[in-house]
Amino acid sequence: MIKICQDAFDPWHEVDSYQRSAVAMAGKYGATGVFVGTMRDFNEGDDVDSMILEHYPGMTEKYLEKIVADAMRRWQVLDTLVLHRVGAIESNQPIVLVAVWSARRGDAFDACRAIMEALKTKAPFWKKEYLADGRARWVESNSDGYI
Amino acid sequence: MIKICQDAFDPWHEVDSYQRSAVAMAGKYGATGVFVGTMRDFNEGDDVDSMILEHYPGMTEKYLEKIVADAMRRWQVLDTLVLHRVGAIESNQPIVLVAVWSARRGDAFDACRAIMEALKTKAPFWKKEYLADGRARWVESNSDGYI
Amino acid sequence: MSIKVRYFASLKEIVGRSEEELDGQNALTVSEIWQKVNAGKPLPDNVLAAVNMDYVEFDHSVKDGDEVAFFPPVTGG
Amino acid sequence: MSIKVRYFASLKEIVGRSEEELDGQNALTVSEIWQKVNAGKPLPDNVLAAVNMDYVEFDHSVKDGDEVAFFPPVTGG
Repeated sequence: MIKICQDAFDPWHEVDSYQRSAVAMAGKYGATGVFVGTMRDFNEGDDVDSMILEHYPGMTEKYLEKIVADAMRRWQVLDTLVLHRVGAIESNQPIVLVAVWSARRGDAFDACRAIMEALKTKAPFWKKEYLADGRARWVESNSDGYI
Repeated sequence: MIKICQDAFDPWHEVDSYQRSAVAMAGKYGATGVFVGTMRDFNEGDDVDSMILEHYPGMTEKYLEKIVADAMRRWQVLDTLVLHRVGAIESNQPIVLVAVWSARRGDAFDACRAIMEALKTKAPFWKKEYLADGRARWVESNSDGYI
Repeated sequence: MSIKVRYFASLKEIVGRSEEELDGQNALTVSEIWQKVNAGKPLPDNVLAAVNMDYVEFDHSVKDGDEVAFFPPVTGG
Repeated sequence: MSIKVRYFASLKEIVGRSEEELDGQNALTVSEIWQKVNAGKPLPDNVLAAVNMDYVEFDHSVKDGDEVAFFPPVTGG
Protein backbone atom coordinates (compact mmCIF):
# COMPACT_ATOMS: atom_id res chain seq x y z
CA MET A 1 0.00 0.00 0.00
CA ILE A 2 1.11 3.54 -0.77
CA LYS A 3 -0.19 6.54 1.15
CA ILE A 4 0.52 10.27 1.01
CA CYS A 5 -0.16 11.68 4.48
CA GLN A 6 -1.27 15.25 5.12
CA ASP A 7 -1.16 14.70 8.87
CA ALA A 8 1.43 13.35 11.28
CA PHE A 9 1.55 9.56 11.42
CA ASP A 10 2.91 7.05 13.90
CA PRO A 11 5.09 4.67 11.86
CA TRP A 12 5.06 1.81 14.39
CA HIS A 13 1.31 1.94 14.71
CA GLU A 14 0.97 1.99 10.90
CA VAL A 15 3.23 -1.04 10.43
CA ASP A 16 1.48 -2.90 13.22
CA SER A 17 -2.02 -2.30 11.95
CA TYR A 18 -1.12 -2.97 8.31
CA GLN A 19 0.54 -6.23 9.30
CA ARG A 20 -2.49 -7.30 11.34
CA SER A 21 -4.81 -6.53 8.42
CA ALA A 22 -2.68 -8.48 5.93
CA VAL A 23 -3.90 -11.85 7.20
CA ALA A 24 -3.00 -13.69 3.98
CA MET A 25 0.72 -13.34 4.69
CA ALA A 26 0.56 -14.48 8.36
CA GLY A 27 2.97 -17.39 8.79
CA LYS A 28 4.48 -16.73 5.33
CA TYR A 29 6.78 -13.83 6.17
CA GLY A 30 9.96 -14.58 8.04
CA ALA A 31 11.45 -11.13 7.53
CA THR A 32 10.28 -7.55 7.83
CA GLY A 33 12.58 -4.68 6.88
CA VAL A 34 11.50 -1.20 7.92
CA PHE A 35 12.99 2.22 7.38
CA VAL A 36 11.65 5.40 8.97
CA GLY A 37 12.94 8.83 8.04
CA THR A 38 12.35 11.42 10.76
CA MET A 39 12.77 15.18 10.73
CA ARG A 40 15.89 16.20 12.63
CA ASP A 41 16.26 19.52 14.45
CA PHE A 42 19.50 20.24 12.57
CA ASN A 43 20.78 20.15 8.99
CA GLU A 44 24.01 21.33 7.43
CA GLY A 45 25.11 22.88 10.70
CA ASP A 46 21.94 24.91 11.33
CA ASP A 47 19.08 24.50 13.78
CA VAL A 48 15.89 23.71 11.92
CA ASP A 49 12.47 24.48 13.45
CA SER A 50 10.10 23.12 10.84
CA MET A 51 9.74 22.14 7.24
CA ILE A 52 7.27 22.27 4.38
CA LEU A 53 7.16 19.20 2.17
CA GLU A 54 5.85 20.05 -1.27
CA HIS A 55 5.04 17.37 -3.83
CA TYR A 56 3.62 16.88 -7.32
CA PRO A 57 0.25 15.21 -6.71
CA GLY A 58 -0.34 12.45 -9.21
CA MET A 59 3.30 12.11 -10.24
CA THR A 60 4.23 11.27 -6.64
CA GLU A 61 1.81 8.34 -6.48
CA LYS A 62 2.78 7.23 -9.99
CA TYR A 63 6.49 7.09 -9.12
CA LEU A 64 5.98 5.45 -5.76
CA GLU A 65 3.91 2.73 -7.52
CA LYS A 66 6.68 2.30 -10.11
CA ILE A 67 9.39 2.11 -7.45
CA VAL A 68 7.52 -0.51 -5.46
CA ALA A 69 6.67 -2.52 -8.61
CA ASP A 70 10.36 -2.47 -9.63
CA ALA A 71 11.39 -3.78 -6.20
CA MET A 72 8.72 -6.50 -6.31
CA ARG A 73 9.97 -7.65 -9.71
CA ARG A 74 13.54 -7.74 -8.51
CA TRP A 75 13.13 -9.39 -5.09
CA GLN A 76 10.85 -12.03 -3.58
CA VAL A 77 8.56 -9.71 -1.65
CA LEU A 78 5.17 -10.56 -0.13
CA ASP A 79 3.95 -7.04 0.57
CA THR A 80 5.07 -3.46 1.10
CA LEU A 81 3.85 -0.35 2.89
CA VAL A 82 5.10 3.09 1.85
CA LEU A 83 3.93 6.28 3.58
CA HIS A 84 5.21 9.77 2.90
CA ARG A 85 4.27 12.93 4.70
CA VAL A 86 3.52 16.21 2.90
CA GLY A 87 2.73 19.72 4.18
CA ALA A 88 4.02 21.35 7.36
CA ILE A 89 6.24 19.12 9.50
CA GLU A 90 7.88 19.70 12.85
CA SER A 91 11.13 18.38 14.19
CA ASN A 92 10.99 14.77 15.43
CA GLN A 93 7.98 13.91 13.22
CA PRO A 94 8.24 11.02 10.76
CA ILE A 95 8.61 11.95 7.08
CA VAL A 96 8.71 8.56 5.39
CA LEU A 97 8.05 4.92 6.19
CA VAL A 98 9.04 1.97 4.00
CA ALA A 99 8.17 -1.55 5.21
CA VAL A 100 8.79 -4.76 3.29
CA TRP A 101 7.61 -8.27 4.19
CA SER A 102 9.30 -11.32 2.67
CA ALA A 103 9.94 -14.98 3.41
CA ARG A 104 13.70 -14.45 3.77
CA ARG A 105 15.77 -11.63 5.17
CA GLY A 106 17.94 -10.85 2.12
CA ASP A 107 14.90 -9.77 0.12
CA ALA A 108 13.46 -7.64 2.93
CA PHE A 109 16.74 -5.79 3.51
CA ASP A 110 17.55 -5.24 -0.16
CA ALA A 111 14.06 -4.27 -1.28
CA CYS A 112 13.56 -1.85 1.63
CA ARG A 113 16.81 -0.06 0.90
CA ALA A 114 16.25 -0.02 -2.88
CA ILE A 115 12.79 1.49 -2.42
CA MET A 116 14.22 4.22 -0.14
CA GLU A 117 17.07 5.07 -2.52
CA ALA A 118 14.73 5.19 -5.53
CA LEU A 119 12.27 7.34 -3.57
CA LYS A 120 15.08 9.75 -2.69
CA THR A 121 16.10 10.18 -6.34
CA LYS A 122 12.82 9.82 -8.25
CA ALA A 123 9.74 10.65 -6.17
CA PRO A 124 8.80 14.34 -6.66
CA PHE A 125 8.96 15.69 -3.09
CA TRP A 126 10.81 18.86 -2.07
CA LYS A 127 11.75 20.12 1.38
CA LYS A 128 11.81 23.74 2.45
CA GLU A 129 13.46 24.26 5.82
CA TYR A 130 12.58 27.03 8.29
CA LEU A 131 15.63 27.74 10.43
CA ALA A 132 15.76 28.83 14.05
CA ASP A 133 17.44 32.10 12.98
CA GLY A 134 14.42 33.04 10.84
CA ARG A 135 15.80 32.07 7.44
CA ALA A 136 14.02 29.71 5.06
CA ARG A 137 15.73 27.62 2.37
CA TRP A 138 15.02 24.82 -0.06
CA VAL A 139 17.05 21.68 0.51
CA GLU A 140 19.06 21.44 -2.70
CA SER A 141 19.81 17.76 -3.09
CA ASN A 142 19.64 14.46 -1.33
CA SER A 143 22.87 12.91 -0.17
CA ASP A 144 24.11 9.36 -0.56
CA GLY A 145 22.83 8.68 2.94
CA TYR A 146 26.12 9.23 4.76
CA ILE A 147 26.62 13.00 4.54
CA MET B 1 19.51 -2.11 24.85
CA ILE B 2 19.71 -5.89 24.57
CA LYS B 3 16.98 -8.19 25.87
CA ILE B 4 16.47 -11.95 25.84
CA CYS B 5 12.71 -12.58 25.92
CA GLN B 6 11.13 -15.69 27.44
CA ASP B 7 7.68 -14.53 26.36
CA ALA B 8 6.16 -13.37 23.09
CA PHE B 9 6.85 -9.72 22.31
CA ASP B 10 5.27 -7.17 19.99
CA PRO B 11 8.17 -5.68 17.98
CA TRP B 12 6.35 -2.49 16.93
CA HIS B 13 5.28 -1.77 20.47
CA GLU B 14 8.83 -2.40 21.70
CA VAL B 15 10.37 -0.03 19.13
CA ASP B 16 7.74 2.60 19.83
CA SER B 17 8.15 2.53 23.59
CA TYR B 18 11.94 2.39 23.47
CA GLN B 19 12.02 5.34 21.10
CA ARG B 20 9.69 7.35 23.34
CA SER B 21 11.86 6.61 26.38
CA ALA B 22 15.08 7.63 24.58
CA VAL B 23 14.34 11.34 24.89
CA ALA B 24 17.98 12.37 24.47
CA MET B 25 17.96 11.38 20.80
CA ALA B 26 14.67 13.13 19.91
CA GLY B 27 15.34 15.50 17.01
CA LYS B 28 18.81 13.96 16.48
CA TYR B 29 17.86 10.80 14.58
CA GLY B 30 16.84 11.17 10.97
CA ALA B 31 16.89 7.46 10.25
CA THR B 32 15.62 4.30 11.90
CA GLY B 33 16.38 0.91 10.40
CA VAL B 34 14.44 -2.04 11.78
CA PHE B 35 14.53 -5.75 11.07
CA VAL B 36 12.07 -8.24 12.51
CA GLY B 37 12.48 -11.99 12.05
CA THR B 38 9.22 -13.88 12.44
CA MET B 39 8.53 -17.61 12.67
CA ARG B 40 7.09 -18.95 9.41
CA ASP B 41 4.72 -21.90 9.20
CA PHE B 42 7.00 -23.61 6.64
CA ASN B 43 10.70 -24.39 6.24
CA GLU B 44 12.58 -26.49 3.69
CA GLY B 45 9.33 -27.65 2.13
CA ASP B 46 7.68 -28.81 5.37
CA ASP B 47 4.85 -27.39 7.47
CA VAL B 48 6.18 -26.27 10.84
CA ASP B 49 3.88 -26.02 13.87
CA SER B 50 6.19 -24.67 16.54
CA MET B 51 9.78 -24.27 17.54
CA ILE B 52 12.01 -24.36 20.61
CA LEU B 53 14.75 -21.75 20.73
CA GLU B 54 17.62 -22.89 22.92
CA HIS B 55 20.48 -20.57 23.84
CA TYR B 56 23.63 -20.40 25.93
CA PRO B 57 22.75 -17.99 28.73
CA GLY B 58 25.61 -15.62 29.43
CA MET B 59 27.39 -16.23 26.12
CA THR B 60 24.30 -15.00 24.26
CA GLU B 61 24.30 -11.66 26.04
CA LYS B 62 28.09 -11.38 25.75
CA TYR B 63 28.01 -11.88 21.96
CA LEU B 64 25.03 -9.61 21.40
CA GLU B 65 26.90 -6.89 23.32
CA LYS B 66 30.02 -7.47 21.22
CA ILE B 67 28.04 -7.41 17.96
CA VAL B 68 26.31 -4.15 18.85
CA ALA B 69 29.57 -2.58 20.07
CA ASP B 70 31.29 -3.56 16.78
CA ALA B 71 28.48 -1.93 14.77
CA MET B 72 28.64 1.23 16.90
CA ARG B 73 32.38 1.50 16.32
CA ARG B 74 31.97 1.04 12.59
CA TRP B 75 28.96 3.29 11.90
CA GLN B 76 27.61 6.56 13.29
CA VAL B 77 24.83 5.15 15.42
CA LEU B 78 22.87 6.93 18.15
CA ASP B 79 21.21 3.93 19.75
CA THR B 80 20.18 0.32 19.16
CA LEU B 81 17.57 -2.09 20.44
CA VAL B 82 18.09 -5.86 20.06
CA LEU B 83 15.52 -8.39 21.31
CA HIS B 84 15.68 -12.13 20.84
CA ARG B 85 13.09 -14.67 21.84
CA VAL B 86 13.98 -17.97 23.53
CA GLY B 87 11.85 -20.97 24.57
CA ALA B 88 8.71 -22.27 22.88
CA ILE B 89 7.58 -20.24 19.86
CA GLU B 90 4.57 -20.56 17.61
CA SER B 91 4.21 -19.75 13.96
CA ASN B 92 3.76 -16.04 13.20
CA GLN B 93 5.47 -14.95 16.45
CA PRO B 94 8.50 -12.64 16.30
CA ILE B 95 11.89 -14.24 16.95
CA VAL B 96 14.25 -11.28 16.70
CA LEU B 97 14.12 -7.50 16.52
CA VAL B 98 17.03 -5.24 15.59
CA ALA B 99 16.45 -1.48 15.54
CA VAL B 100 19.09 1.18 14.86
CA TRP B 101 18.74 4.95 15.18
CA SER B 102 21.17 7.27 13.42
CA ALA B 103 21.37 10.79 12.00
CA ARG B 104 21.64 9.54 8.40
CA ARG B 105 20.12 6.61 6.58
CA GLY B 106 23.30 4.90 5.35
CA ASP B 107 24.38 4.16 8.92
CA ALA B 108 20.96 2.87 10.00
CA PHE B 109 20.66 0.51 7.03
CA ASP B 110 24.22 -0.80 7.21
CA ALA B 111 24.41 -1.20 10.98
CA CYS B 112 20.99 -2.92 11.18
CA ARG B 113 21.97 -5.45 8.53
CA ALA B 114 25.45 -6.02 9.96
CA ILE B 115 24.01 -6.67 13.43
CA MET B 116 21.54 -9.22 11.99
CA GLU B 117 24.21 -11.02 9.96
CA ALA B 118 26.58 -11.16 12.92
CA LEU B 119 23.78 -12.37 15.18
CA LYS B 120 22.98 -15.15 12.69
CA THR B 121 26.57 -16.38 12.63
CA LYS B 122 27.84 -15.69 16.17
CA ALA B 123 25.07 -15.49 18.77
CA PRO B 124 24.55 -18.91 20.39
CA PHE B 125 20.90 -19.64 19.64
CA TRP B 126 19.61 -22.91 18.15
CA LYS B 127 16.22 -23.74 16.66
CA LYS B 128 14.44 -27.06 16.94
CA GLU B 129 11.42 -27.33 14.67
CA TYR B 130 8.30 -29.39 15.41
CA LEU B 131 6.71 -30.35 12.10
CA ALA B 132 3.03 -30.81 11.31
CA ASP B 133 3.68 -34.49 10.52
CA GLY B 134 4.94 -35.10 14.06
CA ARG B 135 8.68 -35.06 13.37
CA ALA B 136 11.11 -32.81 15.24
CA ARG B 137 14.45 -31.64 13.86
CA TRP B 138 17.23 -29.21 14.65
CA VAL B 139 17.75 -26.49 12.05
CA GLU B 140 21.27 -27.25 10.81
CA SER B 141 22.58 -23.95 9.60
CA ASN B 142 21.57 -20.44 8.80
CA SER B 143 21.43 -19.42 5.16
CA ASP B 144 22.80 -16.35 3.48
CA GLY B 145 19.34 -14.83 3.79
CA TYR B 146 18.14 -15.73 0.29
CA ILE B 147 17.65 -19.52 0.49
CA MET C 1 -6.37 22.31 -26.74
CA SER C 2 -3.26 23.62 -25.06
CA ILE C 3 -0.14 22.62 -23.16
CA LYS C 4 -0.11 23.04 -19.40
CA VAL C 5 3.21 24.11 -17.87
CA ARG C 6 3.85 23.64 -14.14
CA TYR C 7 6.64 24.63 -11.76
CA PHE C 8 7.47 23.25 -8.34
CA ALA C 9 9.45 24.12 -5.22
CA SER C 10 12.37 26.59 -5.59
CA LEU C 11 11.79 26.82 -9.34
CA LYS C 12 8.21 27.98 -8.73
CA GLU C 13 9.62 30.79 -6.55
CA ILE C 14 12.27 31.69 -9.16
CA VAL C 15 9.81 31.95 -12.06
CA GLY C 16 7.16 33.50 -9.81
CA ARG C 17 4.25 31.31 -10.88
CA SER C 18 3.07 27.74 -10.39
CA GLU C 19 1.39 27.04 -13.72
CA GLU C 20 0.35 28.47 -17.07
CA GLU C 21 -1.22 27.40 -20.36
CA LEU C 22 0.48 27.56 -23.74
CA ASP C 23 -2.04 27.59 -26.60
CA GLY C 24 -1.90 26.25 -30.15
CA GLN C 25 1.63 24.87 -30.13
CA ASN C 26 2.82 21.64 -31.57
CA ALA C 27 5.98 19.64 -32.08
CA LEU C 28 7.96 21.75 -29.62
CA THR C 29 10.60 20.14 -27.44
CA VAL C 30 10.61 20.56 -23.67
CA SER C 31 13.51 23.05 -24.03
CA GLU C 32 11.54 25.10 -26.55
CA ILE C 33 8.51 25.16 -24.23
CA TRP C 34 10.72 26.55 -21.45
CA GLN C 35 12.14 29.25 -23.77
CA LYS C 36 8.69 30.26 -24.98
CA VAL C 37 7.13 30.80 -21.56
CA ASN C 38 10.26 32.19 -19.90
CA ALA C 39 11.19 34.84 -22.47
CA GLY C 40 14.40 33.13 -23.49
CA LYS C 41 15.77 32.96 -19.91
CA PRO C 42 18.24 30.08 -19.60
CA LEU C 43 17.12 26.99 -17.69
CA PRO C 44 18.65 27.02 -14.19
CA ASP C 45 21.19 24.27 -13.56
CA ASN C 46 19.96 20.86 -12.50
CA VAL C 47 16.34 21.46 -13.46
CA LEU C 48 14.39 18.27 -14.19
CA ALA C 49 11.46 17.94 -16.57
CA ALA C 50 8.44 15.65 -16.69
CA VAL C 51 5.79 15.26 -19.38
CA ASN C 52 2.50 13.75 -18.25
CA MET C 53 4.18 12.86 -14.96
CA ASP C 54 7.06 10.89 -16.49
CA TYR C 55 10.66 12.10 -16.41
CA VAL C 56 11.84 13.13 -19.90
CA GLU C 57 14.95 14.54 -21.54
CA PHE C 58 14.84 18.16 -22.75
CA ASP C 59 14.68 17.13 -26.40
CA HIS C 60 11.44 15.22 -25.76
CA SER C 61 8.72 16.36 -28.14
CA VAL C 62 5.56 17.72 -26.50
CA LYS C 63 2.07 17.17 -27.92
CA ASP C 64 -1.00 19.33 -27.60
CA GLY C 65 -2.82 18.41 -24.39
CA ASP C 66 0.36 17.39 -22.55
CA GLU C 67 1.30 18.56 -19.06
CA VAL C 68 4.93 19.71 -18.82
CA ALA C 69 6.53 20.18 -15.40
CA PHE C 70 9.84 21.79 -14.44
CA PHE C 71 11.37 21.30 -11.01
CA PRO C 72 14.63 21.11 -9.05
CA PRO C 73 16.23 17.81 -7.91
CA VAL C 74 13.88 15.97 -5.57
CA THR C 75 14.60 15.97 -1.84
CA GLY C 76 11.96 13.79 -0.22
CA GLY C 77 12.35 10.83 2.12
CA MET D 1 39.13 -26.93 40.90
CA SER D 2 37.84 -28.53 37.76
CA ILE D 3 36.82 -27.88 34.18
CA LYS D 4 33.13 -27.63 33.35
CA VAL D 5 32.10 -29.09 29.98
CA ARG D 6 28.76 -28.12 28.43
CA TYR D 7 26.82 -29.26 25.36
CA PHE D 8 24.01 -27.51 23.53
CA ALA D 9 21.24 -28.24 21.05
CA SER D 10 21.63 -31.28 18.75
CA LEU D 11 25.05 -32.05 20.24
CA LYS D 12 23.51 -32.32 23.70
CA GLU D 13 21.12 -34.94 22.32
CA ILE D 14 23.95 -36.79 20.53
CA VAL D 15 26.17 -37.02 23.61
CA GLY D 16 23.18 -37.59 25.88
CA ARG D 17 24.08 -35.03 28.55
CA SER D 18 24.14 -31.28 28.97
CA GLU D 19 27.16 -30.82 31.25
CA GLU D 20 29.83 -32.56 33.25
CA GLU D 21 32.90 -31.78 35.35
CA LEU D 22 36.45 -32.86 34.55
CA ASP D 23 38.70 -32.87 37.62
CA GLY D 24 42.38 -32.25 38.09
CA GLN D 25 43.36 -31.65 34.45
CA ASN D 26 45.66 -29.04 33.12
CA ALA D 27 47.21 -27.84 29.89
CA LEU D 28 44.77 -29.85 27.77
CA THR D 29 43.55 -28.46 24.47
CA VAL D 30 39.86 -28.22 23.65
CA SER D 31 40.23 -31.29 21.38
CA GLU D 32 41.82 -33.28 24.19
CA ILE D 33 39.00 -32.31 26.55
CA TRP D 34 36.47 -33.63 24.02
CA GLN D 35 38.39 -36.94 23.66
CA LYS D 36 38.65 -37.39 27.41
CA VAL D 37 34.97 -36.98 28.18
CA ASN D 38 33.70 -38.69 25.03
CA ALA D 39 35.79 -41.89 25.21
CA GLY D 40 37.74 -41.10 22.06
CA LYS D 41 34.63 -40.61 19.89
CA PRO D 42 35.44 -38.28 16.98
CA LEU D 43 34.05 -34.75 17.10
CA PRO D 44 31.00 -34.49 14.83
CA ASP D 45 31.48 -32.27 11.77
CA ASN D 46 30.93 -28.54 12.15
CA VAL D 47 31.03 -28.52 15.94
CA LEU D 48 32.04 -25.18 17.46
CA ALA D 49 33.81 -24.64 20.75
CA ALA D 50 33.81 -21.83 23.30
CA VAL D 51 35.94 -21.35 26.38
CA ASN D 52 34.54 -19.04 29.03
CA MET D 53 31.91 -17.95 26.50
CA ASP D 54 34.37 -16.92 23.77
CA TYR D 55 34.75 -18.83 20.52
CA VAL D 56 38.08 -20.65 20.36
CA GLU D 57 39.96 -22.97 18.00
CA PHE D 58 40.31 -26.63 18.99
CA ASP D 59 44.00 -26.24 19.82
CA HIS D 60 43.17 -23.61 22.46
CA SER D 61 44.68 -24.55 25.81
CA VAL D 62 42.18 -24.92 28.67
CA LYS D 63 42.97 -23.89 32.26
CA ASP D 64 41.61 -25.30 35.48
CA GLY D 65 38.36 -23.48 36.32
CA ASP D 66 37.44 -22.82 32.69
CA GLU D 67 34.06 -23.54 31.18
CA VAL D 68 34.30 -25.37 27.83
CA ALA D 69 31.25 -25.58 25.58
CA PHE D 70 30.63 -27.65 22.45
CA PHE D 71 27.74 -26.91 20.11
CA PRO D 72 26.55 -27.07 16.48
CA PRO D 73 26.46 -24.05 14.14
CA VAL D 74 24.17 -21.37 15.55
CA THR D 75 20.74 -20.89 13.97
CA GLY D 76 19.12 -17.96 15.76
CA GLY D 77 17.62 -14.82 14.36
